[in-house]
Amino acid sequence: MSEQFEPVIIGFTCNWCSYRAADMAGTARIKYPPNVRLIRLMCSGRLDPTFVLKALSGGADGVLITGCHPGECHYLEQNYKALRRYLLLRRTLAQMGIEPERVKLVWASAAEGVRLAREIGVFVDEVRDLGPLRWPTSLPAVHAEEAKMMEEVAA
Amino acid sequence: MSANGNKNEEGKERIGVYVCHCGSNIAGVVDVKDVAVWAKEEMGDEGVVVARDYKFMCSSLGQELIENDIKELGLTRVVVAACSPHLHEQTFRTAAERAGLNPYLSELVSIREQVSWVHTDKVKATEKAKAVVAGGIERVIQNEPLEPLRVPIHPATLVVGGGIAGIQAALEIADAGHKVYLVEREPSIGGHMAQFDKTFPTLDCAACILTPRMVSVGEHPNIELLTWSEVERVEGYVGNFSVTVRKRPRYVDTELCTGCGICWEKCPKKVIDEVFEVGIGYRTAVYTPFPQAVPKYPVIDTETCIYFQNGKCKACEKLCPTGAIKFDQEEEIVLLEVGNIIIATGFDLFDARRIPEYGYGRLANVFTSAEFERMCNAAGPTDGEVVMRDGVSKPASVGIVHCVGSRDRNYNNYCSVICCMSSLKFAHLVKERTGAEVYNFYIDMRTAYKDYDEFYQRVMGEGVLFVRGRVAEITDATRSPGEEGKLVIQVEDTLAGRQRRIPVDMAILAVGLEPRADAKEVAKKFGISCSAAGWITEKHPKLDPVATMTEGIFIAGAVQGPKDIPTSVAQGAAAAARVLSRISRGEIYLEPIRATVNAEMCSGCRICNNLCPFNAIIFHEDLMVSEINHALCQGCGTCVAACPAGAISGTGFSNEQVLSQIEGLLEFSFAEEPVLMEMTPA
Amino acid sequence: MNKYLFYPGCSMPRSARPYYDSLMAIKDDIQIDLDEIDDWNCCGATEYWSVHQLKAHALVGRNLALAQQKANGSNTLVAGCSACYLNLAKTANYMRDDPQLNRQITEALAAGGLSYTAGSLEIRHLLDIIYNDVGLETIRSRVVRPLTGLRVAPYYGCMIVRPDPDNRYGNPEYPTALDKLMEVLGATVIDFPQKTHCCSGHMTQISPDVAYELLHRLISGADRYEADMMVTLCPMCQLNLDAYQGDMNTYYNTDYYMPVLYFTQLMGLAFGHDAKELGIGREFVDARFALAKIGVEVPAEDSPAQPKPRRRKKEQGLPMPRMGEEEQ
Amino acid sequence: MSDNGKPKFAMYWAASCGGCEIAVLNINEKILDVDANFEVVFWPVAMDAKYKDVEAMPDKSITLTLFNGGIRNEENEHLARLLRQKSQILVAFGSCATEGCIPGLANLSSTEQIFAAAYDSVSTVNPDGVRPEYAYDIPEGELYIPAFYPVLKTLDQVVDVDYYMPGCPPESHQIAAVVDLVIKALHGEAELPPKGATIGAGMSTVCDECGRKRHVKKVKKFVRIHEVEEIDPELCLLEQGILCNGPATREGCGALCPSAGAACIGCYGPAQGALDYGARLMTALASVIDSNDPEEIDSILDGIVDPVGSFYRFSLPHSLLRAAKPAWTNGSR
Repeated sequence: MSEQFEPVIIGFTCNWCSYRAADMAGTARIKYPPNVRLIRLMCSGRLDPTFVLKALSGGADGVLITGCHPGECHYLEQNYKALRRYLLLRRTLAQMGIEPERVKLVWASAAEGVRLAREIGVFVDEVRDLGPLRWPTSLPAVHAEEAKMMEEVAA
Repeated sequence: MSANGNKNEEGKERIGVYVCHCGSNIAGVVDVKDVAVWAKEEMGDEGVVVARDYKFMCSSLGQELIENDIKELGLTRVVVAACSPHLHEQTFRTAAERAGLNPYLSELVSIREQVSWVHTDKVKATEKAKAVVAGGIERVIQNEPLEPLRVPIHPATLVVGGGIAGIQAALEIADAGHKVYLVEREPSIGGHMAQFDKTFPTLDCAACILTPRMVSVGEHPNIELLTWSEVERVEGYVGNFSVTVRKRPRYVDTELCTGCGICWEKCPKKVIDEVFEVGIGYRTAVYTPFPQAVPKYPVIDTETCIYFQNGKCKACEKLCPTGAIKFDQEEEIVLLEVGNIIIATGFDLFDARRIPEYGYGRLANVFTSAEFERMCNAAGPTDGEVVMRDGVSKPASVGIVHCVGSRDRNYNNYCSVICCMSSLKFAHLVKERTGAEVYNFYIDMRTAYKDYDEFYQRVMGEGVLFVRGRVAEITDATRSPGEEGKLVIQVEDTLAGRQRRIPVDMAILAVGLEPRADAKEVAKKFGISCSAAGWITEKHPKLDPVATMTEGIFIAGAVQGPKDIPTSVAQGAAAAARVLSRISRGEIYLEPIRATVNAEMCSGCRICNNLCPFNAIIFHEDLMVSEINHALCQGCGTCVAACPAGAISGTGFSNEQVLSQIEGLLEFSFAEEPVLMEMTPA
Repeated sequence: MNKYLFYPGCSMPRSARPYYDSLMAIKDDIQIDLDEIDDWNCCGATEYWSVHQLKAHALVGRNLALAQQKANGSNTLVAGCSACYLNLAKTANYMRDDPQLNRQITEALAAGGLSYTAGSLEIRHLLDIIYNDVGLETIRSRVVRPLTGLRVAPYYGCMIVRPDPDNRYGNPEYPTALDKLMEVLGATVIDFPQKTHCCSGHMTQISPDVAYELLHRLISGADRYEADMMVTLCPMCQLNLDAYQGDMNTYYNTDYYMPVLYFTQLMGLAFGHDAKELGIGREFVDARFALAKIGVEVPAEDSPAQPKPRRRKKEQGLPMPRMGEEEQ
Repeated sequence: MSDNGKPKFAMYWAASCGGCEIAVLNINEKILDVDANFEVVFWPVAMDAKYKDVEAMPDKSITLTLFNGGIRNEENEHLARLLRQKSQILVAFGSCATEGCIPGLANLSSTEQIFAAAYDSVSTVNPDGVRPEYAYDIPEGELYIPAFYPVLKTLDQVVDVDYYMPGCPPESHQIAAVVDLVIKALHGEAELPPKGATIGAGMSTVCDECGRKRHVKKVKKFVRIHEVEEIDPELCLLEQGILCNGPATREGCGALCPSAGAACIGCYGPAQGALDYGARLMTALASVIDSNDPEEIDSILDGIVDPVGSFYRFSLPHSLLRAAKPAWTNGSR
């Protein structure tokens, strides 16, 4: 690619901490790269690995999972469930040939707008360094491409 | 076309998209017109029938715009691209509802906090805004019409903790004519305030203002007092909690006891009172913590009672004129049904032994603020005399050390709020009662709030000396004849810019406030959260300080953080007001964001059973399926995400909604040429 | 048998001989194997650092290199002298944490055909391994002659507890390791207020009157609590307190009589070793009377006047706050 | 072609092991009903037939086609498209056709790795290291053999599928039931389920049919079945730390494996409506790990030695990611 690669990142936020942190970053006009697109969940405990796989297979280059700091979960302890799933998911991704670093878990309290913005910046750079993922299933081309190629070889 | 749920020809939803300029807040960075045009043209296939941009969507005109479209174009879904849902979600839901559309069929996506305010590149920002809107559109298609949950409220209330905050809350509710159960761990209510002599800044006598309140609690027809008792278990949910209380045996029949006091006058067993007299006074084995105790009935401390220890004595039983002593009394388990709970369990004091260099516990004449409070109290161990540990000699010089265990990274980082003022109070009392020379060693003086700083001025006027600096050490290791037999306070005077050694007869450590030792267990018991330190977390630090994340459970006083008396009282009243409003409404509405088990699909694997901190998930052994109690469910969705059979669905944040939103957000993923895979056959 | 690398430092074989002898006497009782590193050199003491930081580091670096060479299966280097301990630890940690310094020293060592892998050694003081590795239980089990009735002032000095990031001796502001050790030996331990104050270090050489002031604080403090003796864990502390006590008395016109022994010597006594073997009797301020008090006979020639015993008065009045149960 | 008026039946195997055919024959005397009610027009395993015969059939002339096996090469896809064209009801029959099954695990490897395993590994006697060419020059001209696809696909990834019938293989009693249903439907005595439905299986998961005692789940360690000294015959295997896919696997088999003391490995695929089978297992198993400490959680997870193998053994090609990077990029990236 001629100009620098701009990764597309899906971010999952907790309604009570990280989403509010994002709001705070906004209110404070703290700038961060536009590569991250946030989705609001009620809690990081709602995070289903399916969502992450959906994002990655759908064209995202990275996924950011955010939740309340350990011990500060709005729902007492659900962020730990997110942590457990995250740790297992990374292992599976690695086996699928996807750098586990493309999925990152970050704790951010409602007060940590600045920190969240910084973490987003860091993660965008990290994913940029990893390069595009562009999982083939996300390419509208994929089936057509296959078919076309098959015809070619058949001909 | 009717206003509700009419889909268009191909059975697609009819969606309206509304892009807000927010003056220049959004329009300044995002090309809102372009976004609106794009939504109409590109998202038509998804069902977008109208897309508009407007200066201020939240304005009444903006809302009308939406309402009219819903009515005239028969919209079945609405997406507003503006500010954060936390700001205006309700606004647009209400607008939708006014137009006859189920409020939950509208979706507010943030292109201000998450786009225009945080990005500068207009092209990229506009592109992201489109992605965000696309996400909203895909999501809203999956939204379902929802109804808020209605929960009836049981009119009785449980107040936990009989300190000033709990007392205030109990009285407010009881006076309003509703039943209150007040549970207190100690034999009497009154809390820390009952230990004090004077209260800052007015110096009115604590007992004089507290006792009447305690008495009216004791006599109130609507208040059932359970002292010497602890909450064992809490079940149920907002509106109808069932609470199990363990009532420890007093070994005194409260029906017969008149509180005459003969038993404790005659009890031969004197022991150090570690609780009310904080270790510098004595009580008997059968005792009430203090004369004005409410209830007036004593308790027998089995640990020290001679009879309980070696089967002899029974002096109290023999001498009790009403035969109220009952050695065979057993503990009671009381079950309470309440609609709301107020937790006012207060604080513990920092243990000064943890800072050995201050010598508390080693050096006789180092006292804690609590000890000094008792010493000053006319009913205390020294009858209000300020004396040294020998119990007779008066100090000629006293050093008061601030911030002991507070604002100290080795112990607690926070400020304990009350210590500056109580230290000033101590300084005044010492002056008043001994005329001794008084030093205050402080980091910063914190005398906010009404008449506090005036009090500071007054105490300075009384000739109390102030040294700005953290005390390094309190020692009896003297270096000069002048220091002989005294305690030397080693401190860096940061105003004079030098080390000082100040000999005093007596040192008072203004110890900080800490969460109750068992705060975390209590939080767990009630299903609420607390900070790492152990202070209970309020629902919102500014806008909802007396509510907790758990519906129907409120907090008041120092259980939420260090507080002085006025603030605790205010919170007690505030919590009571919140409870009363619920009781008078008779029922409350809860956000319908809840999880539901599809019994047909549930295999009863019990994976989810352990995942709910609110115990909302019940397992039916007979049917081998799990079920979720909607009133208990807080809607976090953890079980939804965890169910291996996909048998649990979560309203408001269903899989379909989230997955579709992901698709929407990714519609703009292909900025540059996709990397094609090589598929050449072998 | 715990194996350790051992750095005696210059004082142990000489001025602090009793420390060394007593340590050798008890090391088998407490099952520690001290493997002295060969051809060790000066630790830089306290002066060299103010002369030239880098050289001082290099000087210590050599000792570290030699210790690593020794490689006796242990990666713990033990010093009995607090100054030695502090200097060794300082360089070891700096080399671990400061790549640049590490490079410079590695160069310097290479010139002498030596090398040290930063972070490979753990530097600990003798008290640390006896208190934390050997443990009070083992020590208690070895005691055959409890020091019952002996009032000792536990004196740590300034160097082993500052800094003490992992609280090896209890609270750095108020260490208790030596206190507990002495209690286990049966001695009565006084609450010595100056337990971590300065012994005056080399002030005795530079400006004696400052030194006397500091020594006076310590000795008068111990005396106020009617300690029979001070017990220490650092040759320099011992030397200052012991050898300069007379001059201090003259300077202040006082008559303090405060013997100063090494904790290893008292351990030896409690373990039943003979006083001479432990180097007792070599101190300037004779420990005999104090020890006689607990029935330990030390053959002696002249006997200076014995300090008169005093009694403490009973506490009355308001009860003292109860102290929490001692941990461990 | 003779036309006795009976509805026509076809069965084809693509990339599969043939177990599905055996399972069909396993319905015993029921097979006679099949014969009685259907005319078998195409079933390579059971009878001789030529592709051109099928090509000759009029479109939609076959009433019911059971298609088993995944789409591994050009020929598989060709037949899939052909049978779709000729059939009224096309059933993805068995795990391979529905989810890719064991052959789908090849989606973890590049074509090169697959060929290496097939032609160069110890299990193969191939002294000259012969590799199949795509095109051969023969006297008659050029000959092609079907092109091998880098990624195995499921039936519904190449053609439109009417019904899915999971299982490796589908249980005979389920097949029998389905056959009954179709026959009834033909006689207008029953309704066929809506298009796209999964037939011959239940709505819930294996645990629903499993007789083992279960409690609140708290997993402190994962072990492989041979690492357990003594397996409690009564207790839920997962609660004994044994990785059992039962909770996430569609019911239909009657919990054969767990009741026999072996962990469920998930051949019946995901429960109704689950998008990604492996994700359901991951989230469920991780959620019940009894620790909040990252290090401890990780050490517990070490007990799951082969996550993809355990979570996607039968469903990799049908998962959201479908194949691992080496397969997609054909080893070149």
